[in-house]
Amino acid sequence: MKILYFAWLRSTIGLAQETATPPSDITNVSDLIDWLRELSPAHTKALSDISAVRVAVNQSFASLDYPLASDDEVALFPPVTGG
Amino acid sequence: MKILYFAWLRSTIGLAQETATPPSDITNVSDLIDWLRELSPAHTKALSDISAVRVAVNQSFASLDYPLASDDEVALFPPVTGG
Amino acid sequence: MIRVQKEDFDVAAEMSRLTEGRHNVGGVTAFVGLVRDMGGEDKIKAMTLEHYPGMTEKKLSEIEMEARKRWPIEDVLIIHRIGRLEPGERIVLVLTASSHRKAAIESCQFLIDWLKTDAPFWKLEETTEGENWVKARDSDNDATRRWDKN
Amino acid sequence: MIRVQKEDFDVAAEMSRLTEGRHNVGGVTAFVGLVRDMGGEDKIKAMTLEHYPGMTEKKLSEIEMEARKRWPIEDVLIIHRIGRLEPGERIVLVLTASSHRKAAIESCQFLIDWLKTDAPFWKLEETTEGENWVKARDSDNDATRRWDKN
Repeated sequence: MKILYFAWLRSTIGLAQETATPPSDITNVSDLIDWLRELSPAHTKALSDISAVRVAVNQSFASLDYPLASDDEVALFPPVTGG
Repeated sequence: MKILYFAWLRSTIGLAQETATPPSDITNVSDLIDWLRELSPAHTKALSDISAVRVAVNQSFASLDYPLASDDEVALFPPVTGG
Repeated sequence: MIRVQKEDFDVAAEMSRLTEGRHNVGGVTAFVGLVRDMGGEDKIKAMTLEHYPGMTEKKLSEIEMEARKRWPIEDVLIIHRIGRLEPGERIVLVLTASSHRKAAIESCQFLIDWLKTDAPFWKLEETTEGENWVKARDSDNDATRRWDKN
Repeated sequence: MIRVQKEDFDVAAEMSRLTEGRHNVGGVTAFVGLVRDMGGEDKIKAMTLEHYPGMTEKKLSEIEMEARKRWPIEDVLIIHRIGRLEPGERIVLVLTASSHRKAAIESCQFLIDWLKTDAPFWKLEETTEGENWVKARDSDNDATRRWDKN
């Protein structure tokens, strides 16, 4: 599974992208975030407040209960501020 | 009194501008139009349907009961179509 | 600012002039009206724009003042062309600059709506079937009335 | 059409390209967003625009398609710049062309409102006091929700 980080999630975690192989009981976005949070202190810090995080799965916005497959591209980022 | 005509009022009457000296019992816009209508067959034709005519007195829109003074600039024209 | 002119205008140049050195402008809206060739059944060959010199500038200034009262606008530019114009040519430019995009867009819409019903311009169409004066449309009046204060 | 680029754009040239040879276009609306220097107490020295390549183009295309469903638009152009921009520089251009001015203005407003809340761009401010990521504003969400269908 490809995980992408943008904006302050990227700078806090210190990674733009990582390839993760979560265990098979990680079946949706919410599970994945709980699992990612334990990867490092930086992950813990970046993902502590889930309400500040938006998610896209395969480049479409997704909710926390959105189901995941092992070859998905999952992006985590703050609310957008373009325009 | 200076009378200006625009758009099809101008082309129907055949004048862009004329100086009129209406009698002293012509006190408002409605009176003036009734009086102008008798000046020539072209005036009669152009001013037959008063609902199709808009009026400005001294370059501000004016209603039919707007009072007139002898040195006013009165413009008669169809509804505007700019922009 | 108001300009009535025969000459064409350059939207980008006017926009740059309006925002130059003003770093509190967050949004600029431009509306450009163009001559269409589909005014009815008959093909339009050209439009001739006539106006009421003096009253035009007065009304446009009043409309600009009204927009400035309603929205926090940094600057406004209205250019309206007169004379003979062919299909595809620019007729009118309304430019508004504000610190907020909502104010810039809404005031631009307000200005063009009011201009359509309150500024003394008239259009003479040349079609393949002859000349005729363009009729005012109820939809334009409805658009302006929408801005009336309750 | 959608373009994401580092380079600046020329509003007049893009507008001419959009309307060229299309004589049924009666109105073109352009919204240009600019970098302001008054984001808060601290002076803004620059903004860096980051985006999610791939998703950006996908979302902007979806937003364009939605606008085309709702309004009779002849053409649409969205240009969004990325990278480092200083106060007064152009960030975004939304251009809409329609036979009717109402469709041109409303669809332009719709596109910029949606773009603000649905396109994956993020702004990093450099102020005199350091760097910080710009926070999303409730007012932007409210502006987008206004377009929800009942």
